[in-house]
Amino acid sequence: MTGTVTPFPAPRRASAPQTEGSAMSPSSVATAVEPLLDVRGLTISLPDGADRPYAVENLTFTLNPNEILCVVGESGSGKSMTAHATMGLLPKPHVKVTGGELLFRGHNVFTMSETEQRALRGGRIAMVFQEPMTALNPLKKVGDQIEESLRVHTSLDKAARAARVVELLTQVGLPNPADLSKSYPFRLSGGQRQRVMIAMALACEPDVLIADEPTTALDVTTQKQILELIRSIQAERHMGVMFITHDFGVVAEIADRVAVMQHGKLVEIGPARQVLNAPTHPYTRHLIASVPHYIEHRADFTKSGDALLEARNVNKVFNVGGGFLRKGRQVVAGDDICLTIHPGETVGLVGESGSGKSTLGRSIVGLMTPNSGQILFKGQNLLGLKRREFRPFRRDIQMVFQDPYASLNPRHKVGDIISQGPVAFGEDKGKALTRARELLQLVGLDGSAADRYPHQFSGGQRQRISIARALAMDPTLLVADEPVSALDVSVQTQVLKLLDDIRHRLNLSMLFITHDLRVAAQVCDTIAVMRRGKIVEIGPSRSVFGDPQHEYTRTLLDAIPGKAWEIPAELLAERAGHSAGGHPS
Amino acid sequence: MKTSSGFWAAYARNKGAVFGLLIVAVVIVLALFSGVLFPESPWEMVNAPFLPPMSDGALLGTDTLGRDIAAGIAHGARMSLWIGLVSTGVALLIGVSLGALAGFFGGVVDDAIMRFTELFQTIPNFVLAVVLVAIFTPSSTSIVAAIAIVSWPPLARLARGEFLSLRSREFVQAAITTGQSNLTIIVRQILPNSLSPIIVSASLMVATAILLESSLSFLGLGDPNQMSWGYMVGAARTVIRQAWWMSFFPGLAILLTVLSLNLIGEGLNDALNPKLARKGR
Amino acid sequence: ADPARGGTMNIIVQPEPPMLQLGLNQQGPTQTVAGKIYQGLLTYDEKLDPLPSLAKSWTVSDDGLTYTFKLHENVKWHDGKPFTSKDVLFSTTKFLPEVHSRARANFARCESITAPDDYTVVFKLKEPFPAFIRAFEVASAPMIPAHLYEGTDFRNNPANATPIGTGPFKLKEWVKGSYIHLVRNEDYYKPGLPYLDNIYFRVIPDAASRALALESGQVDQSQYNDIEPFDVARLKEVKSLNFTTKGYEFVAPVSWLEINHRVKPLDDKRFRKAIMYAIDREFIRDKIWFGLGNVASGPFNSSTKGFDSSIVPYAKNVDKAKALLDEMGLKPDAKGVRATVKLMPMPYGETWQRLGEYLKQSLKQVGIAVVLESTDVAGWVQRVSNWDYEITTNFTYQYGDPALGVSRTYVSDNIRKGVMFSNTMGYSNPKVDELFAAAAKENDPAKRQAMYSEVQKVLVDDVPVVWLLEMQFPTFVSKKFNNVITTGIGVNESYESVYLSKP
Amino acid sequence: MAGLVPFLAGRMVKAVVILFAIVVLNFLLVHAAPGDPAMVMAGEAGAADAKFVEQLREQFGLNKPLHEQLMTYVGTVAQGDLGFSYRQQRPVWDLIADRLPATLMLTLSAFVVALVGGILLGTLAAINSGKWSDSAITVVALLAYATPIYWVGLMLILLFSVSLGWLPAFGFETVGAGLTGLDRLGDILAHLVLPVFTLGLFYMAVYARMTRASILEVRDMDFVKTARAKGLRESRIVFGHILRNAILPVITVAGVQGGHLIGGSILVETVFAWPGIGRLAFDAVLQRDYQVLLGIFFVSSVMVIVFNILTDLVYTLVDPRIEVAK
Ligand SMILES: Nc1ncnc2c1ncn2[C@@H]1O[C@H](COP(=O)(O)OP(=O)(O)OP(=O)(O)O)[C@@H](O)[C@H]1O
Ligand SMILES: Nc1ncnc2c1ncn2[C@@H]1O[C@H](COP(=O)(O)OP(=O)(O)OP(=O)(O)O)[C@@H](O)[C@H]1O
Ligand SMILES: [Mg+2]
Ligand SMILES: [Mg+2]
Ligand code: NI
Repeated sequence: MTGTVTPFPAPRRASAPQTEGSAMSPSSVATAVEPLLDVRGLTISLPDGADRPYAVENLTFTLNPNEILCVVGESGSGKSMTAHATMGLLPKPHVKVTGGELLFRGHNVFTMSETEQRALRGGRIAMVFQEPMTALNPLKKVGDQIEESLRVHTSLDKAARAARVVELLTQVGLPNPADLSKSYPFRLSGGQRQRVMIAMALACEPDVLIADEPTTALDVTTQKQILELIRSIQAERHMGVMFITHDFGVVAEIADRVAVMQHGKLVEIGPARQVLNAPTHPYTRHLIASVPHYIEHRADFTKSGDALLEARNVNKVFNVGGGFLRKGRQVVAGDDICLTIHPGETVGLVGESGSGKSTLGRSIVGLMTPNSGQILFKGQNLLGLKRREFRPFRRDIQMVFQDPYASLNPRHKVGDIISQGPVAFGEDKGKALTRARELLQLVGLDGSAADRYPHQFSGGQRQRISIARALAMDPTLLVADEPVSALDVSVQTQVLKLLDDIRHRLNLSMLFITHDLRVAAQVCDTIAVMRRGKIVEIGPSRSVFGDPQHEYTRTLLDAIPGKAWEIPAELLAERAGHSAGGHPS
Repeated sequence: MKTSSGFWAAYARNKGAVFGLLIVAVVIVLALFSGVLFPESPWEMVNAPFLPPMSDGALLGTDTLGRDIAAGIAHGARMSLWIGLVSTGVALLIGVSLGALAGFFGGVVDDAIMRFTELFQTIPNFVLAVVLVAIFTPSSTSIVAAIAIVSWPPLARLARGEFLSLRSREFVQAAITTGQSNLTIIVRQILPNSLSPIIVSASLMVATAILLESSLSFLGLGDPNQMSWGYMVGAARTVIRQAWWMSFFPGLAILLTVLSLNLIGEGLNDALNPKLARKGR
Repeated sequence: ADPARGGTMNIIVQPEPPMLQLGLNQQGPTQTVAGKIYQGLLTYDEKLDPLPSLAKSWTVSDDGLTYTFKLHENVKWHDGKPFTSKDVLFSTTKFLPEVHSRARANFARCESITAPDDYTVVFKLKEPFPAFIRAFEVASAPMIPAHLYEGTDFRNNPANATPIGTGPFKLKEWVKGSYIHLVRNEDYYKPGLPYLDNIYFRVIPDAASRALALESGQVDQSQYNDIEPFDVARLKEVKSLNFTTKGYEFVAPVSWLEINHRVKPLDDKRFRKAIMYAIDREFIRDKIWFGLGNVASGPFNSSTKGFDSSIVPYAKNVDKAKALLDEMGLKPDAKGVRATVKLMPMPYGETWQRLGEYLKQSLKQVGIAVVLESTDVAGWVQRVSNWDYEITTNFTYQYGDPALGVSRTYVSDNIRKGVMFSNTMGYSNPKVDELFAAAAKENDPAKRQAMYSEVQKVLVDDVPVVWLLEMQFPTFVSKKFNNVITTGIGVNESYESVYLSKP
Repeated sequence: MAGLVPFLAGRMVKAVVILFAIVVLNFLLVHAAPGDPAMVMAGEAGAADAKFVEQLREQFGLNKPLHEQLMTYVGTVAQGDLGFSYRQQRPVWDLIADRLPATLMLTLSAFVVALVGGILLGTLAAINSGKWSDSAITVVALLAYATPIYWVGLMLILLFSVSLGWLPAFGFETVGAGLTGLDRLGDILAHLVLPVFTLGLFYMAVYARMTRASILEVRDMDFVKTARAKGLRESRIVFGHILRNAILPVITVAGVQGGHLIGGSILVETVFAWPGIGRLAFDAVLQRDYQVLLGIFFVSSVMVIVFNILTDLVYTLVDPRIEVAK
């Protein structure tokens, strides 16, 4: 519809000053270079009963050719809604664009006919979604799904389309593209699926690529590859990329310009260097201050006394997919694992998805039985204990779970949730409730929270409740399985602080499981790196991060996005002053 | 969890469900006050046989023996509701207990229970119901038992599914790590959370049970001492050409009640499952 | 119109007969179908006097002991073999005594059965038994081909599946669950007969469906209980159909409330009388059977030999009933209940169910509470025959003669546990036993009548069962067909002379 | 499908185990009832003496101890023989085989009609969700779902056979019409219309509602968003992406119900005098014809199992994620 693709041959970095200037005065852009997308006063209204009237309010920004615009902001700030509005994908009929215009190369998309919009969609503007696992039709071969795009937007014949599919798959770096195009999505890993999504988006050589948190669901190493892929393709084709993320590391890695959103409003936009290093808006400053810092400078832990917990040669193998008359596949989740935790020590267990971190954690709290090995708690082997025999140890070993939404029974009051454990051990109900209120205060909530239900709390508050529940048992060892992965960065920081604080106060030992090395660096005395069920490296944090011995550890560290960027020192200072629960909004 | 006012708001958004609730309320009132509205036994031959509706003293007409159809419908409401509710209750008891055990314990227990369930699902259930009632001679007890026996397997599967998925939910694991007993976990932690879909299917099952009872009566396998709608249609179907009203009104009563229960089921589904509630309908 | 050959008749058959070997099975539907295939030596007119069938003539000696039958000489079985006295001997001495309980009892009265020649058979009785002449109808004593059954296991003989008789129609095809197709027997011994080419018996399980099928002309005839009583009035109005209740004189059923005398207070005849007075049998006839039947005055159907027309039937009288109960000392309690009894209606269709519901309401009026029990056929037979019941409804066929079909219900030597249609009430009155026994062997008609009259009076006073109706069955036949119901056997006849009017 | 043979073998073993359990269960259940076939035959014969009943019992093998009867029965069933109905004087298998085609014709036609009609209507309702056509379909489906099946049958007979005279009301074909070839087929089809519609209506309602709900669920899924983002036409999105995914739960339920249609056809067969297995079963119950009843149970259980296996196979065709075997 809008004519041919206009290439902008200028190299990527070279265009930076130009856009930098344009960000200061948007109106001057039009004269210098026509923006691909020009969003003016976009307002999207939400249906009655939603948490706020507008998903996005009076949003104005541009996306130029040959640049990566990163949109950041916490969950619910309206990032996805903006992207969906651009694609004409808002959930009809209750979420509607009620104001503003969106110009694609000068044509208002909102006033176009449905046919024109369709030609734009997937043809000129393409999109990659966050969840690679669900974004592909599970019942169609991936090649066919890519081909479908070509069929709609090009006049290529069948053979040409097939060739193009293979070409695209090759371009996104997938092995065996010809075979792979005949595979169903379920056979591909998350990273591979995301590559397929990108191939699909690139099929018709779009001018604009919108990527909505395309790497959030992936491992760091995979994330690194995908980021590199997007950046190289963008450079090659001089596309305009709108990249949505909440990870400032990613922003530092790839952004040319950054837009910061909060509660549906654009609070700050500007060149990456400026926003990252000299943010002006308080919210941006707050966000950046919350970013977990790569290496925290903490004192080395000195071990004292006997090990509190010792795992010896623990092995665990899962049989997956087996059934009647059938042998399944075997997955090794624990391979000769040895690990010790001393009183007062926090051991971090890091590694990529599926490496067996949770398996080990769950074995320690007795939710899972390893095939062999020993888990000694104060010298007593917990493995092989019957349910009844294990019970006394429940008081000593407690767990904090990953998902603050799933780990609290939605039908019970917070007070009950916290006191149920002690009551099960024979404590008087009234006493347990009193103690629950004290604990709630300890974790920074009001005692009255005990009479409310979990759904009345935010994610961060719920995670505090989870922690209070664990503490109610007066444990000596806390196993925390990704306790902050589901939380926004600013909340994440608060919870981590709380954990750190409590552990010092109560002299708790902790096994801290995470896949985020930056988080691990922040709280752990000792780091154990896991890969495919094996601990490949274990040692004091400082040495593991500063002088990694194992090849895999190095790969992991290398994959952390935005390492080159240092959080401005003034913001780090500001962060130290944050009180738990405080929030500038 | 939703607060109760939120529940009602969500429920009331579905107009059909409100309509259903209204009809069922009428039926319940009819059942409760049948003795007051029609003090005579519904079996009493109070009038000339074959009186069409609106004739003197017989609002909805009389049947082949001169019994009042309106009285029959009022008294029949009691039986139909009773059969529907009790058999659903029994089916719930069997189904949810078995499903809960299977889903919670998994492994061998699950396998054994599910094979047992499969066994019952493999026998065509209406045939089984007919045979059971015939064998144990028709009475309200045998009818309730037969309906319950053929209805529990889907509930068991449903409960098992819920328990299976809830069992690995983190709040259940948290309960395990805080040392709560299996029984507490099943009853206090998992059951309340699995209730929504179970309530929805139970409300639908009441409807199915009423239909099933009427079908058994149609085949002459009803309780001879209890007036029920199913019996009335079954007894009158043979004279449908001479006296349409004899099977029409009780048939309508069944239809409306079953329909309403289905509407209620949908309303509950919308209200208890907020994800669906938001969807356009 | 003159009879002419040709035509197809469609007749309802319900339920589907289990088999068509009439010797082995005498259910109603079996009789109706197999009555066209098999034949007996005699048949009976509406007065129940004998008519020739396979026997062309017969004589009875004056002492009533010797019965001599002459057979038709040119009769052939459907497989072409000739029918002779050998077959009669085989049937009456071997086959039927082995498998047919009624025939067994009848022929057990014979001292000898002989065949002087191929076409003569002589029955010699041990003592006089005037009812014997009524034991030769096709279902009571069907003639079975000796050449197929002699020396075999009768019940498992493969020939049972392909019945071979002498009748005017042969089995062509039986599609189970659907229809039975009979075709004309071209070699029938009466030249030119039968007229019809085909008879289809159609299985239609649902009562409403049967009525519609009759109405729409899909079938031409219904009999017995095929049409529910409430449909009768409507079908009577249908122009294309003839209606009759004739043709059931031989079976002549009387229905009653069967009462278990072993249960208190049912053993008291005042209680049984109270029940008699509590019910309105006219209402039962008019509103439940829709006018089909007559109020039964006593144990004998009015078409059965020996019936005494002077007996006055009981009439509804609630006061008398209450008085009788008072006399027994059964006083009403707070709810007005004097006694509670269990009633198990006969599981033979809805009408009986309605009757049960009516009785429950009627007896309530005099203070007898009734709990209805329901069963299926199997359970009912088991419970009644094992005396495990209080009150049930029942009816029996009288087979034309009190000695064949009436006395069995009341005589005390027929109190036999586990046997259906025996004296399951446990009623025992030596006087009744004596009168029935003497009458059965009395050759003098006048003396016999006197004894039967007396026994009727005794029984009516004792009320061993509460008689309800002399039942009538409606027969609907399409007006296109003639000569259909001609004898006391009615629809079970051979239909050799039924013919189709030319349109 | 290289894994097909081991898959089928596995399913067979499982089926045999279940069938064995069913045979035993049914046998015990049926024998728990009061009365036996000899009694019924005696009752229906209108007269019976003890010898008659004894003879029948002996002939039926009813005089043996129960466990012996069970052993004998299981033994014969294992040999593929469903026993002999003394009541009807024919092998049970013959009786069932006579009726099976009529029932299969009825139930399978009803099944196909219900499935195709239901999916179409459900799809129509879902893509028009919120509009009047959606409401109309939903209301009709609900009504069909809530109306007793025999009532529908009677009303249809009243309307189409009695009042309008368009279609025959009873039976499988016009008896004695001597039709052959295409005429006979047409005749049977005419007889088939009303019962198939009656039986199919209920299930059609079930599938329509399921399809609608399933589509509404699926259409909010991520991959549908992907398809939209590709700029596909709405029709292609519905048929190429949504429907295929939405149909999976319908297939599951349909597979279960398909096997159970035999049971559901009892009522329809009664109303329409359809000479099928459902009616045979009901008669057999009343007559305590154990052998026939057990045979029918057996056959219908086999049907259910076959349907389940078929469903699984269809499922693997539609859903590549499910692998028949490793
Ligand atoms: N389908 C919907 N119906 C109603 N409200 C919605 C819907 N989807 C999102 N919202 C609301 O719109 C607002 C913006 O949501 P949006 O998905 O754009 O956030 P986001 O910035 O992408 O967050 P995240 O980082 O969690 O993806 C939120 O308040 C959210 O609750
Ligand atoms: N209950 C189970 N049954 C079968 N396989 C399992 C089970 N639990 C875990 N696994 C498998 O064991 C391996 C290790 O799983 P685990 O949950 O310990 O990984 P993880 O390191 O915690 O990963 P993540 O970061 O994704 O949580 C994975 O391949 C997983 O699929
Ligand atoms: Mg988002
Ligand atoms: Mg994990
Ligand atoms: Ni803050």
